[in-house]
Amino acid sequence: MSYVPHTELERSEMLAAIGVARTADLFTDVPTQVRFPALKLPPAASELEIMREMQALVARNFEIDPHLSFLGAGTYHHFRPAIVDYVLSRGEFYTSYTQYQAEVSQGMLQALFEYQSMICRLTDMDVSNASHYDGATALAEAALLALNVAAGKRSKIVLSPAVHPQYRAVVRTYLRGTQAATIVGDEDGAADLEQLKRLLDQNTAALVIQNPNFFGQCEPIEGLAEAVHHAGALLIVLTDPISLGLLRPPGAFGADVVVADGQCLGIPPSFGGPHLGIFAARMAQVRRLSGHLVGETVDANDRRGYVLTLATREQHIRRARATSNICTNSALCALAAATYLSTMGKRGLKQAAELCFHKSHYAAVEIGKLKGFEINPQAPMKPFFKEFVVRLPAPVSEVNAHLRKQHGIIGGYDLGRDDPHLKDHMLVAVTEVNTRASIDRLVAALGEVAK
Amino acid sequence: MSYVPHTELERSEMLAAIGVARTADLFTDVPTQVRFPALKLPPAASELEIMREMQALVARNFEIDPHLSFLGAGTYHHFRPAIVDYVLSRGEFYTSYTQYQAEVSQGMLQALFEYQSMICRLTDMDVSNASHYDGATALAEAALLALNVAAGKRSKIVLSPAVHPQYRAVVRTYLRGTQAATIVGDEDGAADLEQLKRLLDQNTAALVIQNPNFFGQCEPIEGLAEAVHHAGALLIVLTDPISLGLLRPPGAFGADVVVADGQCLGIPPSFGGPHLGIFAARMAQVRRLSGHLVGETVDANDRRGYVLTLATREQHIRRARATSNICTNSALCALAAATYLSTMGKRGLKQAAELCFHKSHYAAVEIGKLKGFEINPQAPMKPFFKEFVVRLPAPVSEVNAHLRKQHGIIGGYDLGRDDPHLKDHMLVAVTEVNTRASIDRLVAALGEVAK
Amino acid sequence: MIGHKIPTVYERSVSGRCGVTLPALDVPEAPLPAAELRTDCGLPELSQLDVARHYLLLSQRNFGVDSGFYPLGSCTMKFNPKINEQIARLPGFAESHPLQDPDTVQGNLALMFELQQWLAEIGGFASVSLQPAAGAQGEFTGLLMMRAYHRKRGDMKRTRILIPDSAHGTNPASTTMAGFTAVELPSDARGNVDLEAVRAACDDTVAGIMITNPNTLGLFEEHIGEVVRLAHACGGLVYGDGANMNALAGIARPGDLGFDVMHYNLHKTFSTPHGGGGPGSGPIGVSARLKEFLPGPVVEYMRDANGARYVSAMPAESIGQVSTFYGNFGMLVRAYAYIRQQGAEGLRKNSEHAVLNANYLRVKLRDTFAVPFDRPNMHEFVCRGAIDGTGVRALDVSKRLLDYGFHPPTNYFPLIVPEALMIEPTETEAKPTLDAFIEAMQAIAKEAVNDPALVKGAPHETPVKRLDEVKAARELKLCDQVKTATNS
Amino acid sequence: MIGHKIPTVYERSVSGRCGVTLPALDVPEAPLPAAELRTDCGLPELSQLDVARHYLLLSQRNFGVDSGFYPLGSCTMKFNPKINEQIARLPGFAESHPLQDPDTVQGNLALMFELQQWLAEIGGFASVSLQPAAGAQGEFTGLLMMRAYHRKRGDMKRTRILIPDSAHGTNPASTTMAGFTAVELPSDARGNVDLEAVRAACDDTVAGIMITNPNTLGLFEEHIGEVVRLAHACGGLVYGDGANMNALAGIARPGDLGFDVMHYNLHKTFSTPHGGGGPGSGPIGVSARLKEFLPGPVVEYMRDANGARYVSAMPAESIGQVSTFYGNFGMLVRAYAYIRQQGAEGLRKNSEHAVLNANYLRVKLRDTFAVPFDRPNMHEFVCRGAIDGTGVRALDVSKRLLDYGFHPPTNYFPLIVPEALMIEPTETEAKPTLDAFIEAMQAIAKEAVNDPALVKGAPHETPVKRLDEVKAARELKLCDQVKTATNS
Ligand SMILES: Cc1ncc(COP(=O)(O)O)c(C=O)c1O
Ligand SMILES: Cc1ncc(COP(=O)(O)O)c(C=O)c1O
Repeated sequence: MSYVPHTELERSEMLAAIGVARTADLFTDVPTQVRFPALKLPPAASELEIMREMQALVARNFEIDPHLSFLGAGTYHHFRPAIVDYVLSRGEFYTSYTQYQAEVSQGMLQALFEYQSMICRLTDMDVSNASHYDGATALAEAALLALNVAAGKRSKIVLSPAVHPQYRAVVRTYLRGTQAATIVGDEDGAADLEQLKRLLDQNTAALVIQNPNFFGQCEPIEGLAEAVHHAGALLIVLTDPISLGLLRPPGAFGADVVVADGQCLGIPPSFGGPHLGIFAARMAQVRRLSGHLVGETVDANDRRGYVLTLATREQHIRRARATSNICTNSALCALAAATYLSTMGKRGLKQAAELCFHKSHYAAVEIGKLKGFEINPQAPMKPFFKEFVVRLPAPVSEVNAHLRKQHGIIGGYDLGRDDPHLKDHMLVAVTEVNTRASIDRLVAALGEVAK
Repeated sequence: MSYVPHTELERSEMLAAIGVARTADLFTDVPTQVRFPALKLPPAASELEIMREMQALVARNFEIDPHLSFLGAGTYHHFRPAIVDYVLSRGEFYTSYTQYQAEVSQGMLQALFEYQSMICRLTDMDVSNASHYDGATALAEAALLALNVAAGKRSKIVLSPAVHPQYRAVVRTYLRGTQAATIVGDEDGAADLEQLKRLLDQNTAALVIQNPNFFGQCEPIEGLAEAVHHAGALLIVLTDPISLGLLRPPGAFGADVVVADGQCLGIPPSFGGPHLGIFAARMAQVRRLSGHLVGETVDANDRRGYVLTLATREQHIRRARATSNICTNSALCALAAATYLSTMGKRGLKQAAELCFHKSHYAAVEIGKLKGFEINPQAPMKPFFKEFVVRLPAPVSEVNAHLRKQHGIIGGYDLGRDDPHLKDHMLVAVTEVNTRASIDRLVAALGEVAK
Repeated sequence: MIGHKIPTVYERSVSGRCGVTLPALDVPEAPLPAAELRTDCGLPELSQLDVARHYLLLSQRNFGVDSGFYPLGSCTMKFNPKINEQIARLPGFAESHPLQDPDTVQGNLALMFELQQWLAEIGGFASVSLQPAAGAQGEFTGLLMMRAYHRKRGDMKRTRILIPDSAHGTNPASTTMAGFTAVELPSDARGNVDLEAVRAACDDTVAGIMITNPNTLGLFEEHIGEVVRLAHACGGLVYGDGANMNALAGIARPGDLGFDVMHYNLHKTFSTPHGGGGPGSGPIGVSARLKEFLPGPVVEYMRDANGARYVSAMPAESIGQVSTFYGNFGMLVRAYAYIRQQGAEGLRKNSEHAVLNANYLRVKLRDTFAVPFDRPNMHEFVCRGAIDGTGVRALDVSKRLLDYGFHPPTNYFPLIVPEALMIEPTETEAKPTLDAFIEAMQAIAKEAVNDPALVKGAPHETPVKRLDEVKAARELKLCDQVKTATNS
Repeated sequence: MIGHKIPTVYERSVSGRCGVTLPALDVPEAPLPAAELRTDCGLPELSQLDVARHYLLLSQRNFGVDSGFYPLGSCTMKFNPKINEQIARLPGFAESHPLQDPDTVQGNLALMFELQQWLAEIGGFASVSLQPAAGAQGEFTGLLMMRAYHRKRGDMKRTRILIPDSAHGTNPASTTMAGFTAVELPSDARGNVDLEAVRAACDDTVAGIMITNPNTLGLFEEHIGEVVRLAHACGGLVYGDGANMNALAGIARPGDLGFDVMHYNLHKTFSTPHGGGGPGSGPIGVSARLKEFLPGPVVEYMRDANGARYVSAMPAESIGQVSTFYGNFGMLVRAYAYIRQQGAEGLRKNSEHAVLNANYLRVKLRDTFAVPFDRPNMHEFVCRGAIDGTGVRALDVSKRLLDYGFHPPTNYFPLIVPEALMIEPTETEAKPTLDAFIEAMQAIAKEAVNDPALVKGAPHETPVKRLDEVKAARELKLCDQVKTATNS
């Protein structure tokens, strides 16, 4: 299906206006030896054919039934109100570019301003950018911000081992270019906050934690910010936005930067992307933020309006000295999150968070009753939110294969993939989409592998 | 999921303004003995639950794969460009009512005006209404129009037996109220146009034919209109809009009214509805048409604009003497058809029609080679468009069960349902969505039941 | 934008352009029947991008419930839940074919069966058919059933249908189509159908009465019991126009009031979108004595040697089909999903709040816009829209509302109230919206006094100003271009 | 409408309102951790209808490709096929979880594998990773790979990256992030990077050169072969900024020109929508010597005792992950569907017509708006937007274009052309649209002479007029309401 609209006649009129005979003649600057390669690609498909082909392709996936999935670990099946996709499907939104012409971009600008506002309230922070690629890159940019604040005087990032392993990997990749920077703290997978605090020193730019952490547990954050600030470092907190419907926001316990992946806010899992990087900070850092910021102002007639602001931080103005190289971000996902948050509202988000809490606890209690299964063996006393660890009486891959093949259930995440000490440990996620019946089915299915 | 937004506070403020204590007090006019019945309905479902439940319900249907379906007989799987649903999903369109306030309805009015224009061109008629419920009701209204034209002087409708049986049934229902009217012609399922012509007389208000007819065949329409007009009657033609990409339009051979079901124009089968009633006529009948008409005009500043016009025909003005009782119509389906027709355009529709033609002929030839199968036994010489009749060596229901259970194929329509003479005859539809591979699969599967 | 006029698809058309690619022909060509061919089907030629832009721009010049408050009386412009749109598009529903073997569409049939049951329960009827495509077709269907009922009993002389003068135009129009004569009944001083007139009209030529309750004034008929009794006493039947069922669902069942037959407008009470005029759906419910006359197919649940399943069936004395196949199934899906989301409590809550909103508007507006029948109303009410002494008429007020971002109420209906504005807020509107509307109405009333030309010249902020309807009807341009010679 | 300002979600918020109902709790309540709770999460409270209207009205104040011509240079605002949106929403793709067992997502992995192959084929590279989320991240990734490559060879002193002064801002910004120093190279009189400057800069501290070809002037680098040779000769690598690949697909392969590494912007060349700023996708292609440094996971096809299947793998010397999971898979689906619909011929046709359209605009506009480097261009060109002697600047012309219903070109970039207007029509625009744009530009040039205030005061027809950017930056209001005490 070609989307080139030109008719023969138009083409020849245009070529005549330009003064060349054929379209091929427009490419004389291209060295002849490489010009017009014969690409080996499948032949063009019509719309009818491509849909049929894609349906065949998608049929090669196991068809996941969200309420029978207990896989989380950073990407979740949460409730997505239909209105979110209704909004996202508006052509004026999704076919637009960044809001360089504010007068015809007030729709997206206001929506992003409101997104920023809701993120600030949810995290209890002063300022939010208009989105980052995803949670992991937002975290990496937060680490860079901390190093930037330290202005070369501090080069150590203390990174909790209870931060999502892929996020830790991305932070490491991002710091590869920052020669002096070192990352410590996560060498020992079992290190707790007390141990991490001991690593804080004059060379520390930031402490990075996740709360609820990768294992779903609430960290004992009392006094943490004070300790970090006392060392002159920043506290960076990676969080779960759904949990903030119920749990104390990082801003309230002194975080300097709060980052999160916003996929849970109305965005489909989509095999891991596109997701949404949430990035919120204190006003003190506003000029060091990466990404777009939308600000309120007035027009020539004193009417309220919105613009991209503080562009002097950004690459297209500041170039080599920009706070970040980010250009394209995840605006449409921010719009999804804004729609989601305004639809759910104060009560809806709280209720969703409560459902996650109670259902995951029900699942944990029931699984814990099975012989050979242990819940949160490493930290049985920590409160948890929607995910918990189960030590299984058999390898995770075997258990998951059984769940899937015999029961159509997608089991939890195999923690042994990242940490050999956690062999036979599974991270189970339970959200508001899992019904009691589906939890009971999981428990019964696990019972079949109980020892 | 309740869509009532009221907060407690608002409710009490409003009740106070009205001067009643509780909402229940608003219903004192309702006799107490019937007030507030306890309805036996399932409890309310949330959005998450309703989607899950509907998915479970839909899973109780056999999942039809359009390219493996050969069932037509009035409802078809044709190609529907994705852009059609994009347009239909615009809230401004689908959440609006009839265009009583033209100044804020120019979008739909212009789209409907363009729909009328495209239907006129496609059928080669002078005027089209803005939609009827479906093809069958459009046909029934056409018959009423013919009786209306005859103004009590003619009461006979000659109805071809080769008109879709359900359409004939609907015409009969609609004429139940028109005391004097009689319907003749379709008593003998095998009656051809020559026989029907012989029924034309001074009491005949209209001859109604379908072309291509219910069996997919082109009727020998040469001289037909002349004969009908000579008898002082109207020629009403039910047609297939897709066929008009390729075949001579009814307007060109003298039809007075052209009706059709527009489902094939970008509308999903949806178990038979909502579909689209197409209704086009000669200018002479414009004041007798049923349904809305959109006309072009100018505004107070002489700018072009569109309005509903000739409303004096309609029930809300003319009441008991209206040309029809129709109020709600099928506007959104007309919008779908307009989007479809403007996307397909002159070339696209022709190509679709050609594909239907060639693929159905390929299927007919291949099936005709099977032992015990005969193609169009009643009319082997008539050209056909996208459907054809096959006499099977076994009962249609058995063959279809075999096709479905062994091959996932939905076979054709069992003509014996309507006409015992056509026992073991199947009406097979082939469109551009059926691939050669799927046709070959059908042929091979039929081969398994060949004698 | 300066280029104000949106060109039509024909004005955008360029010869040789095409918006789609179809699959290449993968079978041998068959010889085309030369005599039957045309060369040009007359469609415009656009690119897909042209089409996308065209309809996007057009849509922005259209006002829907999602654009703003739409208190169009009698039309029940409530929120159309987005989830229902997703559900109706599930391929299992959307791709299903009406002539498939019933065993392969048990999901569809189960849905229809339950919806029949639910509607019967809500309306207090013995049985329901989902066939009719809209309210007016429901009326026509119901009247044909009444006709068949009387005929079946050999009672051939019942040719008249009594209809209050406040009735919607479809009532008399359907009556004529069904072969009856419509007899208009006056309304009384309280906005009810005049009981004496009913009494006087009832005789053995009366096939039945068609009554809308609450009526189009938004008022519950205070003598409904007596009206029904009178109709029945003379051998007639009672038809209920269910367009206003959104005031009664969960509040009272027409069947319990003695109605024999009623249509439901799924596109009003049960939130299926109006689609710019349609499609809708107008199922019909009946009391036991009319059950066998229902149009078919209806869905039945059957249990036999082959197991339990849903089947479609034709009632014994059916008046026949009124449309092809199963009615507007796509709308049934949405209505099913809606009722399932509401439950009994939700339906009652909806009615209560529709009535609450309408009464709130009435008491807040009545000092500015007189309410001729000023008593507690149901889901809507009718006021006078003209502003005395200013020359400003209901139409002007309506047009001025457009400038304030509101869709106007229904104008000049019901006919018994001069300068009528018929206001139906629906239950999905919240108080701040109603308050803003009240403010706008009051502001317009002031403008009418201070600057009547402003109001009479309205709207000022819409893409076009008032349109010349006389010219449209007189010069009749119904088609973009004259028929061309190429077109055959 | 008179009520002009669209209230924010917080202004619409009413305490106690809620837009959703969630399922009731169906398990026993667990004790909540009291110390960890908050009482108010600070979100606004709206009905679902409020939300629908809010975003519908906002959308109508936003301009997309579907609203009109959008010749925003360097951004490739082409038509976004609607079918691709449907495909990406197929539940099998949308609901799939990145941590599922690879055996359960063979469809996804097959798609990624083929897309890797196709992109490699189109760009002339040995291997591709789909990880990067956008072009800028692709750059950063590529630079990290170049760094790793040199280090692997023990070549630690290469700290400099050469970048032409016409480059996009992300190039130097990414360079800094990757730990290099950006060295700016001047352009020559024909709009090429100055060959002498390249020659002079090349030494053993050069890690590589970052080059955009065609460059941001829309010009094919005339000495590209020599530039690549020089970079390679001094031991450096060549990074290609693939943002302009939409001019080259099917025309020339950067790999064939000697490029070592390049990112693709799927949201430009391969039609995935820009979404109001993102998400995009920036896969990276490399020559054989960089293959092992690619970020992972990449998808490989494997055949062993357990049969043939797709697996995800980490290249041996991988720089690591640059984002979680598999990159922006949803965008990969759309790009896959797009390439599959184009085929080799279609891709070439697209490039040809993008270039045809841009040259047509150039020759038609150059007499009115001077083109500093006036030679045959590729997919875009840059002209001077100021109108001499009138005080009208490129920005004013841009703003006035809004009144004509067009989105303006990119302003003031590239930096080397003063008063730059960078115009990229893309191939999906037809001649009538280009002609209308030419007419508008010429009309504005006349207006600038006859009525400069009109142009300098533009836009006049937009929902807001020019906005006070200084106030926005000085008074910094980035959040709707001050933090409230309740908020913890
Ligand atoms: C009172 C009343 N009766 C009947 C109808 C006709 O219903 P429909 O438009 O569904 O045919 C309407 C529609 O507005 C109505 O308001
Ligand atoms: C030439 C050029 N390089 C790089 C980029 C950055 O790409 P992205 O926005 O995908 O990060 C852009 C985007 O506009 C560009 O035009």
